[in-house]
Amino acid sequence: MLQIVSYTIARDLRLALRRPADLVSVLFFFIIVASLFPLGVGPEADLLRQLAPGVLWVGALLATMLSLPRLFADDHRDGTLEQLALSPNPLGLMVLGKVIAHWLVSGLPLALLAPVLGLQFDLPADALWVLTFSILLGTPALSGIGAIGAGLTLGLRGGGVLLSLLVLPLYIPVLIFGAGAVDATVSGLGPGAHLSLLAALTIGGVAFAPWAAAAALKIALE
Amino acid sequence: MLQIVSYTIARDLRLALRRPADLVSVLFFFIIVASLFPLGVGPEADLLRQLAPGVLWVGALLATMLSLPRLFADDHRDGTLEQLALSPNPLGLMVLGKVIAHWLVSGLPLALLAPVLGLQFDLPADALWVLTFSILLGTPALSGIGAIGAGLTLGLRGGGVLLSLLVLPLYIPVLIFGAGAVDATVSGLGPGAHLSLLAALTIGGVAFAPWAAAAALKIALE
Amino acid sequence: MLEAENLECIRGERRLFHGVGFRLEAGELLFLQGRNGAGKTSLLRMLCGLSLPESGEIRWKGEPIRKLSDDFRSDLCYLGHLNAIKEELTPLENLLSSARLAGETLSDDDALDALEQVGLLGREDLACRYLSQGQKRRVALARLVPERRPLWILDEPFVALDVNAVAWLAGLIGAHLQRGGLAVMTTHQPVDIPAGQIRELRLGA
Amino acid sequence: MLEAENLECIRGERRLFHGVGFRLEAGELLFLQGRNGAGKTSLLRMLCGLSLPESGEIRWKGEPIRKLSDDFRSDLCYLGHLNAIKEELTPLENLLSSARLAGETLSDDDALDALEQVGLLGREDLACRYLSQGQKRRVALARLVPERRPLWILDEPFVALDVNAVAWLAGLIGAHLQRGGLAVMTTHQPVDIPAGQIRELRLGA
Amino acid sequence: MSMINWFKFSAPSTFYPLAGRLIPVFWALFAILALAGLWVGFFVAPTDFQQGEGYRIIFIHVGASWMSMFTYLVMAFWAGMGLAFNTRLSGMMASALAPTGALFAFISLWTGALWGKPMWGAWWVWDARLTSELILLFLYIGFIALTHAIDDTRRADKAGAILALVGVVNVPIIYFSVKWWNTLHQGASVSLTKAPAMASIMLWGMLLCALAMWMYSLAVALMRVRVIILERERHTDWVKELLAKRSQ
Ligand code: HEM
Ligand SMILES: Nc1ncnc2c1ncn2[C@@H]1O[C@H](COP(=O)(O)OP(=O)(O)OP(=O)(O)O)[C@@H](O)[C@H]1O
Ligand SMILES: Nc1ncnc2c1ncn2[C@@H]1O[C@H](COP(=O)(O)OP(=O)(O)OP(=O)(O)O)[C@@H](O)[C@H]1O
Ligand SMILES: [Mg+2]
Ligand SMILES: [Mg+2]
Repeated sequence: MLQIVSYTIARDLRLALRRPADLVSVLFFFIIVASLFPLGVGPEADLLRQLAPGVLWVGALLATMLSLPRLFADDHRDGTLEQLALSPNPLGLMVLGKVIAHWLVSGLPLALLAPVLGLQFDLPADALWVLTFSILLGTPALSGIGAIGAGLTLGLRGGGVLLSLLVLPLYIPVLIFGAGAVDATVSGLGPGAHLSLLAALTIGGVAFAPWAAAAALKIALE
Repeated sequence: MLQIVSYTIARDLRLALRRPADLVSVLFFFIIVASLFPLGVGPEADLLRQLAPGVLWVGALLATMLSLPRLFADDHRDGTLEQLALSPNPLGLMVLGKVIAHWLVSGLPLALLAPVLGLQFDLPADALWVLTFSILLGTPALSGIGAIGAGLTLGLRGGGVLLSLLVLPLYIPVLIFGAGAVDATVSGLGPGAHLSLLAALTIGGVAFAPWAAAAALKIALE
Repeated sequence: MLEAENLECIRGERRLFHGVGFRLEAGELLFLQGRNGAGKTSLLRMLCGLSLPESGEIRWKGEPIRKLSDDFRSDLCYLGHLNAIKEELTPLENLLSSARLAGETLSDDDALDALEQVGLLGREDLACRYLSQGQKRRVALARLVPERRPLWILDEPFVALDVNAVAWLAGLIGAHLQRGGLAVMTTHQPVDIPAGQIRELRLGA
Repeated sequence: MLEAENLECIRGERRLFHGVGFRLEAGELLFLQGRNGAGKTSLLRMLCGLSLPESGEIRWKGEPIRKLSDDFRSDLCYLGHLNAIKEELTPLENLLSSARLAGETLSDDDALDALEQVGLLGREDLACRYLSQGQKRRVALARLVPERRPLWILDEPFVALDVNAVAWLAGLIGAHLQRGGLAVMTTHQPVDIPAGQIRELRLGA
Repeated sequence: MSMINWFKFSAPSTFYPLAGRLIPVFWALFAILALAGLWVGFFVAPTDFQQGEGYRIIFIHVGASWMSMFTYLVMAFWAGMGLAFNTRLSGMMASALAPTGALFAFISLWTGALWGKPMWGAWWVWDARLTSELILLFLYIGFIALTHAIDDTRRADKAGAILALVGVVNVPIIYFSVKWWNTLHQGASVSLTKAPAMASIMLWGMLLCALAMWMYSLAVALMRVRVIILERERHTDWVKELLAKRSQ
């Protein structure tokens, strides 16, 4: 059981490393989005500091979302997904492996980059820590929920945009608690409550989403 | 000459209409992004009104960008692009047709939707008009510049994210003048200067970009 | 071992076939025939359990495959129109990885041996993206070399192969049958499999 | 009419072929042979002008094709591994649209006639997504029926076709040659084209 | 230089040894100019009565900004040459220049930000020059990312060339942004037509530093291009010979 999960992770990581440009691009997308908002909104430092948690969280969320279509699409197009579905291993476990690998190449690096961008917005140090931690804690849920959406929209033309449509509403709670945690820190309330809700979302997402995604994939293959 | 452009437009529009979900999804993405920000940032009305031009423009820009990978990818995958490149018509003209069709199913509906979302943010009437007009005027440039990026990243795995990386920086001027026009209206300065710069960008983008994109496509096919 | 009874397939408003049934024992090959669009691919996907028949039943060792699921899948090897190889990985990596994901283990030596048999030695370290159409198909077929699961379902395996490769693959299927394996296959090309009992089933005749 | 001289093709670090040359006149068929990966597809793409040879030159009616560009392309019809059909459109729409984009006009009747010839009448209004592999290939081949441009370049046109369709296509190519057309073709299947002068070129022998 | 010469040196095999001979020269010039520039900048130039010691950042900032723009122009030039004449060396030159350009764009932004804090009270403002310089950095990064994402070097060069040529409009925007828009950023104070508006000792320091950066860029780009040549031409006879000779 564990073996097949870890093997799927290893395989997906290897594929991701064959194209380091992908990983780098997710990060740059994050950087660019985080820099676009100040452009659209104007340069006042106070305003920007107020915006920072929201903008950074939305950026992380969009960056994760953009990398979702690739989660299954490649495997679908070249027939690998059929083979996975026909393998004697439970498909849910393989999806779990793919979700974890996806997080390792998207959520994790985003979390590590977030504090650097937060500095640009002049966030105080404790808020930076909470920002990093909240993204670290919240992004697995994004990958998990995203997998369901990616499974449901698999093989549909324009699936990418349809995928956003399905997934974004489900991302909203993560966004609210994530940005909320940082806001709460800035305003001195302490992020505890928000962070534990975030943890609950992630545990739910990672434990349950792969099975829903596997069911969606089976339907997509029919 | 004109015939081939109009025929390409007709063909792409027909393909888009076969999948109305695509068109609807671009719009919903726009709506969702415009609604996410207030969620991430908090509900103060004054703050939101200040944010509105930036947020709406960024939303329109991201929605356009997300639909870019499909511009050539389908044609590439099924071999149509090779056939287009081998047709005796200049490839640039066919790309021009595709750019226009792309604008008709992304930029145009976004512009029509923008004032409705603007109302949500409590923008004054004249600002709403300028918002609509600026999006109408700016999005052709987005489609044109986007076509270059889509051509350059065609066929690369993870091209979608690389595409954003290439295209977003070039979108920044459009964003600045677009959001600037609305801002200027709100602050009573008048949007004239911004709008004429936007028009210049669009004329440049639409006239010149298809040829650069066609050159990129020929390279991608090699 | 593999039985199908009274299968019916409907696509859109069109009934592709109905009343299709057969019985295949160890060492036998079922050769599925029919013109383009007759429903061969649709039938093969049903036999794998990837799609459900409108009516009728498929049994493996006497049990309906719906009930067996995992057990059936560990007896089955399917090769479809698509190659199921990763363009970024090399032939060697592809082979190892598909074995692992199918729940088997394959030593490097065995994998290299399989690649040698399909004539890809010397290209085992080149990303599959660079291979020609026929070479990609060969990578997909290399999976069959160490394959010991009893039921092979092959959808037009000879497509894009050159003459030598066609002969080699026919031999490989023959050997599988002689080991007591079963195979269901479609192809539009005339080939002869050098062993085993061959049954034919013609769809949409 | 079509001449190639001393062509060389390098992929990665491998020289696929060099010193390849031929001369093809009206009514002649060049039959390109070679094992999988010999470089047939690469050569055909060069002949179309889609990729550049490392060295050597290709001439059409005496002029290098690089210089002709538009003129050459309006004499050329290429059919590759990929079908170049849109899954969302019906066979009829696909046919009309590819004619228009290639700068030609095709009446609805002619298009329906072409579809009848490839045996797709009755499916002309079904989105291509639902067609079988062979039927998709037939949609792509229907383009050749009204095609009057002199030079046809066909990369494994017979793949996925059933026996009847193979015979029909061979006849169609024969008719093209008899009208004074030229064709360059690869295939791994044995087929005989019922007319014209056939030349063979073997790559990587 | 005659036409024949030009084409002779555009062959990687002749360019390689030439570059090898030039590199030490450029390094030496760099060392001399950098020492002189820094000496003038930090010890000779007086403290500014308005800006205090902080203004000394100018010695790096201005040179780096110039270099970032100029390098882009050179890169785009090579890219265009590559597209037009299909010469192998052009693409190699463009790829060799990009990282240096990106570095200088980054330094310009970084020093600008450091300077902005005391001068304008903010690390960053969304002003036309600053924004367009940021776009320049992204263009460099985009160029590098794009060319690395394509394995076939010929294709990578051409695709990168298109991007470089499209982005070239940005350079005049950076340069003239202070004229065209009302910006916080300082206008041009060095020009060929007017007398310079700053103290001549400062000007000298700045020019020396800028020249040093020139030499550095040349040396580093040539070193990088040599590595690229070896990598791309590793199958040609002359490289094999060279490597064989070297490993003896
Ligand atoms: C991140 C912020 C900044 C960026 C991206 C930036 C960019 C540039 C660029 C591209 C140039 C060269 C253009 C030209 O020569 O016309 C330049 C020159 C210059 N910058 Fe900045 N700058 C920044 C911040 C600052 C600050 C804060 C100051 C000081 C108040 C400053 C003062 C100057 C001066 C004095 C020049 C030389 C102008 C001349 O002599 O032509 N810059 N900067
Ligand atoms: N929605 C639909 N409406 C009508 N017919 C449909 C629909 N979906 C599929 N079909 C038909 O179902 C058939 C699918 O056939 P299948 O792919 O199984 O054929 P095949 O025998 O494998 O053919 P080939 O030899 O070309 O591979 C085709 O004839 C197709 O036209
Ligand atoms: N980067 C590379 N390095 C080494 N070899 C390469 C590279 N890219 C392509 N090749 C080789 O080039 C050849 C491409 O062949 P091509 O597709 O033209 O073959 P083909 O004759 O059409 O074969 P098929 O009959 O299988 O269609 C293959 O042998 C492939 O392995
Ligand atoms: Mg089939
Ligand atoms: Mg081929």
